[in-house]
Amino acid sequence: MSIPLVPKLLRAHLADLAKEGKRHDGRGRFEGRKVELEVDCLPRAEGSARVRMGDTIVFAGVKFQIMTPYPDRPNQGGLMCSAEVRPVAGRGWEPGPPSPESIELGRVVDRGIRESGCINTEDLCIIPGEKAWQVILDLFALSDDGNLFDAFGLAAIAALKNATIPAERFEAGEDRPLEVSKTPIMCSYHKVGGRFVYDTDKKEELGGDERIHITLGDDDHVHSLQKGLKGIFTAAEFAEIMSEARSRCSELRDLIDQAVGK
Amino acid sequence: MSIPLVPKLLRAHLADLAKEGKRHDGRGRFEGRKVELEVDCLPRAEGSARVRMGDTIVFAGVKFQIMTPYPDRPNQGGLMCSAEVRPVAGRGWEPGPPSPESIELGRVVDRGIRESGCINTEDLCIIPGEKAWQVILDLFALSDDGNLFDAFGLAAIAALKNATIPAERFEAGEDRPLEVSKTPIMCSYHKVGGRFVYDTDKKEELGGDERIHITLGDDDHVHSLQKGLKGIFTAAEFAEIMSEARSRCSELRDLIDQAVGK
Amino acid sequence: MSIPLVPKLLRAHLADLAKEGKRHDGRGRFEGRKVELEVDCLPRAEGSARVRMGDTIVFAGVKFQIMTPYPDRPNQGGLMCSAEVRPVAGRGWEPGPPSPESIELGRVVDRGIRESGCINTEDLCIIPGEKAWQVILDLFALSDDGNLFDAFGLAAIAALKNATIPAERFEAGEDRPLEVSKTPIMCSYHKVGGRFVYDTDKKEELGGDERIHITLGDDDHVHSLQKGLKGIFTAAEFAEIMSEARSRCSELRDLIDQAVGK
Amino acid sequence: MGGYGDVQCIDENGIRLDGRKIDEVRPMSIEVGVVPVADGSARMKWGLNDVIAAVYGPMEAHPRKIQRQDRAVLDVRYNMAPFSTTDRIRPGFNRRSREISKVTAEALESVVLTELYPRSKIRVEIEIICAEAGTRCAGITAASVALAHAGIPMTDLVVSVASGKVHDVVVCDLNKEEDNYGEADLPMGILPNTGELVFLQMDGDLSPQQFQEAWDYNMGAAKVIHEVMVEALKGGDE
Amino acid sequence: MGGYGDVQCIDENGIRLDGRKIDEVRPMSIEVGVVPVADGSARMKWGLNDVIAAVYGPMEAHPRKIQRQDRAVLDVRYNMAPFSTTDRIRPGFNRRSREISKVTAEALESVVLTELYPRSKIRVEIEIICAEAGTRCAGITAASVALAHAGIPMTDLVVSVASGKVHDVVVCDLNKEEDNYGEADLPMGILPNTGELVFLQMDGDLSPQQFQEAWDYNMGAAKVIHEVMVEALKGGDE
Amino acid sequence: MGGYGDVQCIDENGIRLDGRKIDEVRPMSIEVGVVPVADGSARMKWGLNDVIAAVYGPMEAHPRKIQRQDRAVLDVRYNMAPFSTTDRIRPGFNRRSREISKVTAEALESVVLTELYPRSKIRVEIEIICAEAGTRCAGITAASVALAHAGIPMTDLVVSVASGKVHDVVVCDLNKEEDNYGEADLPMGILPNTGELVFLQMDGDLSPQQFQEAWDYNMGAAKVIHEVMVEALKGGDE
Repeated sequence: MSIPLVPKLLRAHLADLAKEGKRHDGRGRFEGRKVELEVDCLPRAEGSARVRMGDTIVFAGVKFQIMTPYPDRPNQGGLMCSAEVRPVAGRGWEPGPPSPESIELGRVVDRGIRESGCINTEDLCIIPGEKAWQVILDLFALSDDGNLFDAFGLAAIAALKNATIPAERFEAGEDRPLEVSKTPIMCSYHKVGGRFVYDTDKKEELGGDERIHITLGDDDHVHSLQKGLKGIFTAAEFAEIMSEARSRCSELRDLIDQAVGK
Repeated sequence: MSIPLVPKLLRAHLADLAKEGKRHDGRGRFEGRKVELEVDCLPRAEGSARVRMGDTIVFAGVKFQIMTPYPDRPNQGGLMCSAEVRPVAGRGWEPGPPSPESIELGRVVDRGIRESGCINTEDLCIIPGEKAWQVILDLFALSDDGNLFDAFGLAAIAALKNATIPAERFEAGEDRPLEVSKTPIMCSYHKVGGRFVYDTDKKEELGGDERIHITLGDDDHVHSLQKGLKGIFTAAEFAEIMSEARSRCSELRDLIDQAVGK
Repeated sequence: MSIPLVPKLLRAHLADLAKEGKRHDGRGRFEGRKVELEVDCLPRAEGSARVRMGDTIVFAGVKFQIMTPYPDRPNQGGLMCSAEVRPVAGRGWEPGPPSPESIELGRVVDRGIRESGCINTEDLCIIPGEKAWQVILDLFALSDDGNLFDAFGLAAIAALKNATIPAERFEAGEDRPLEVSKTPIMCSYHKVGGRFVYDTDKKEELGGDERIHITLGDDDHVHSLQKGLKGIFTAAEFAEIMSEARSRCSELRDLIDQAVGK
Repeated sequence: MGGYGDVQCIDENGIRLDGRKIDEVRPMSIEVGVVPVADGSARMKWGLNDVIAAVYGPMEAHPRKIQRQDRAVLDVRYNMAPFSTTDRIRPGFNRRSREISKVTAEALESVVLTELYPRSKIRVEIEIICAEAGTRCAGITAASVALAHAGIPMTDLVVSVASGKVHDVVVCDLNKEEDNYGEADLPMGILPNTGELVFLQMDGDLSPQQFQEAWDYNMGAAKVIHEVMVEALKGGDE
Repeated sequence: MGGYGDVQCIDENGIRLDGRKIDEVRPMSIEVGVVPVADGSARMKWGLNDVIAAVYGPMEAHPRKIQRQDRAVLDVRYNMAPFSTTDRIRPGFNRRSREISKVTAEALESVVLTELYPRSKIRVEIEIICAEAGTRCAGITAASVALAHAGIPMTDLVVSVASGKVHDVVVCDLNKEEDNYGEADLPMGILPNTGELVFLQMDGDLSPQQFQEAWDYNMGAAKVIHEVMVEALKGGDE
Repeated sequence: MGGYGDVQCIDENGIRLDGRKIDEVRPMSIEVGVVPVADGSARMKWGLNDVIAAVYGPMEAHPRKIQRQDRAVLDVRYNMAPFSTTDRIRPGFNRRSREISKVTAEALESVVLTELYPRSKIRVEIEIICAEAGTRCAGITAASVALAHAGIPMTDLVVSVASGKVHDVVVCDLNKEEDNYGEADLPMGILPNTGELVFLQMDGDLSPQQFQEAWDYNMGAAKVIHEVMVEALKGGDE
């Protein structure tokens, strides 16, 4: 069951295409699939987004809870990011406790958001030492046709930028928008047929080697990196995709701003 | 292991008997097995009952704990009903986390008791907003020869009616009987050989199709229904067993009253 | 995988040796392997020890936490002993939830320490009813070549005797040594080739029958016993190893005193 | 009327808080093909409920101990997304989800021609993206559309709907307020072509007469819902 | 005498709180056949202890990795029912139960002729319905009767009993108060025909002399208990 | 400089709290053969880090579903001992450990000639006995030495080290205070013979220039660490 033979043929096929500088669906090496981004699409969430990249579809939902600040940070609220890939998302996702793959996915997306400092946790304090907001960001994959990382990353920051703190429901003042001061964006590159390509679909994931996830913030600052899967890469290869990531992140940042109306 | 061939033969045998209007142990379609009911049989429990129906034997035990009332219901205590079917009860019950079968069993019995309103949770308040009684009803199967649902249902209400609130041990006033204002009774019907029969034993369960559990309260009010297992039934079939349930529940209610001395 | 055939041959071989009064590594029946004991070897622990017996190597580390005393014992702190045998320790130790073997190991070592009364829990009280020290003793197996029980027992008491209460870090007064008033010692005997031998290595464990663990305190008082594995023994056999344990425990107690500098 | 404070769920003209008549179902729509990588899928919006069902298979059933020699097994999971309710739900299966998954599987197994696929497994994934009241009914209904969309042979679709009782009045297809303040809930799974049942639960308090009324409302509603299901499958994306 | 407050467990005439002499066991009874669907079963009442043991098998051992080529394995579970103690016990295995299950299995494997049933499994289920003190001993004793009742060949029965020390006095078969206020507990599993041992635990504090006294009390008590076991098997329900 | 209170991590002469220069690694030593029952092992002390790696295998991979027809799988576990940190760590795997185990396995699989051992498994156990900062790097480094010590063929060793940023200054090989008060961390896994990479993570905030500085420090440090590794393997206990 778990020893797919197809990948061998698939790998060979993708390698042949790569020699001619092609991808199996006709895209250029650094060309992404069409991106659809919709916000405010989940009525019970305080902030939400839906991202579609090709046949990959994900949702992000933001909820708020009241927490007691940690004793050593009495003026700070919290941010929690949870990513679940349930079996609905594809044939290969099994039920059961979180797989290493989904743990990595959640943690990499979480770091990109958290390390950018886009949420100022002091801004979430209600009563110092007593009450603060905890922002909970839940990522949900509906259809996985590859590159869940970038889809989650995009949905995450869009949902946060769409979020309203439900202060009235908790009798803690007036509702107000959650302040999100930066726009971290993740771009992922996967080595397929010997060279890195951007925004792989499922076939390319199955027939590829290592992948690298880059999260860039405003002014091209690096906030998070992650190399996943077996594979060796050179400094020159990395420099090339880092340079590509800079321009692509910038495009996607514009898309976000447009969608959230800013 | 898990693909029993016997049931096919067993199904055929039970179907043949059904054609002649018979059951494998000679009982009539709506005739129950002999019921033994004993209360106050577990010295460490605050209320207890033992039910035997044929070779099916179960215990119910009631314990009390002090709880803090939920903020939105400061005047109410709680009722918790837990059913465990451990491997002692039969060859087919495996150790490990609760199976879907035992979860359903526990929840259906719980709903029958809870929805009847037989326990007034406001009656369990000790100090509003601070302390209240939590009633914990534990159901325990010792020997499963079929129809654990009804045996559990009967033991549950009998144990509750037998229970004493151990206020002295918790320094919360004087011991007093738990007030139980109604007597919900469950009757279960299982389709065997093409028609519903009452109180199936293990053989009939193995060779049968869907089952329907009906919990009736005083004045024939319906408190809980559950259809379990694969199978299709008609409105007419349901009407017939509902009518049977009304008279049988009434008989069993008398048995309870007798056993708890009311 | 799990039905080793080697043990049969191994058992026969060990039995042949036993007939001649020999052990496979040339030791005498009640001769232990060379013992190395080092304390204060884990910089982040408040007390620590490393024990090597042949190729069996274990660590013990002591940490302290602040706890709220139990309502019925307002003047007492607590002692918790946890033993984990992780897969690092040998080919046969699998990852996953604790096996019955490792649960038994932890509990037997724990009882030896606890029942000797070497830690006076009243001595751990900081503010009656409010704050007390909880001593946490973690046992860690690095290399298992047999007789983890005795290695753990030795490391445990040595680490406790090496421990300093980190009161300053918790703003609870001045740092002071943990008082350990007794020196319980465990000696384990394993039936190999039909007679009990002391301090078995892995081969003897694989080819042996039941084992008996004896923990003795000062003045030969018995604090803990445990018979493990399948096997029958006589009162005379027990009397012989109990007598051996008395002298061996005494030797090891001297070793401890030497190592902790007392 | 029940003593549930000031909430008045039905006015003197028999009109409910959301403007519906007593025997009327909430507005609904169904779309198929919403999970492109699945073999079949459907999204049902029903009041504020937003429910997605995806079907994978038939595929090899493993581990082998779940295989059946003479038929396929349905591996059904009902799950509420963390953001589907006012108070966030912690991820992970719970007893309620497991029970609903079980009775849903049994309802669907009653109509799927499982004997056509011995030893295999059909996965049915039901995800509640937004919850109002009646999510289990919406899930069963969406799942039977998704099975049809996946081309799995069935004897009939299953239409599921719950009527209940609010302030001692029986009403069709409870909404959230009616569910919160109500006194009984009767979800049923109905075969629209024969009126037979494959799913039945109930909790609360219903007199024999009230029970019959709720039953009849469900039977009537099933016809309306069935039309929406058929329409969605006609206009499918395939 | 020990400093445990005002509780005086033994009076000046050597009579204990429950009226027993120092070397006397609590009243007990054993009944077989109490779990009708099991292959063998026994219920032992011993003081307030109420313990049931049921045996299933020999049966095929699965998963296969637990199989032994040359013998049967004993799959033993010791469990305390939630209502068996003053404070309710939360269901689910715990470390204490697992350890008792392990040593119980090893004690029973020492007498069962497991080599007669290669590759198979014998399940032994021990359920504590009501607990006083000495439940593990009652469990082992009841289990060995249940195995005999199931017709499983054994070299001998196992009789288990615990003596201990209370206020520095060694007494036979501790009851609940003696267990709570006592300073040592020595449970043993004895083969009545040879006086050999298959089970031994101890915790607390016993001088060498006290240890020998407790040992001897257990040996004496084993004879008394053995008679009750034999009687139960004679008068069995079969 | 950053606003992290009074802690001044680097003085005016570019000397760090522990006396190191900006581009200098902490003192380190490696010893092989520290787990006598393993097929290969190494202990690396690096600052206060004390890390042990043990290798078992190649051995049969089971359960069979983890087997690969054409290569061995690396089964890597990274774990912090309960007493390895100032605040005790509760035993049991957690999400952080699982992620580190995954990326460590993937780094090592990039150099081990796994295709020489189809269908088999190589276990790599990394235990953090004492933690300062950079335990994942020490773990990867020690594991590659342990694999070599076990005689597992590899294309190269893997050297892992993390540089980062403290108070807006980029420094090599962060120690504990620098990690606590720092603003970025860039761990890398480098093949010393080619300068290629098999492991890369980063979190925090680095401008493009700072990123390049940290990268270069890691490359430089890798050479120093590599010598210690080679030395340990030469002077091994075999």
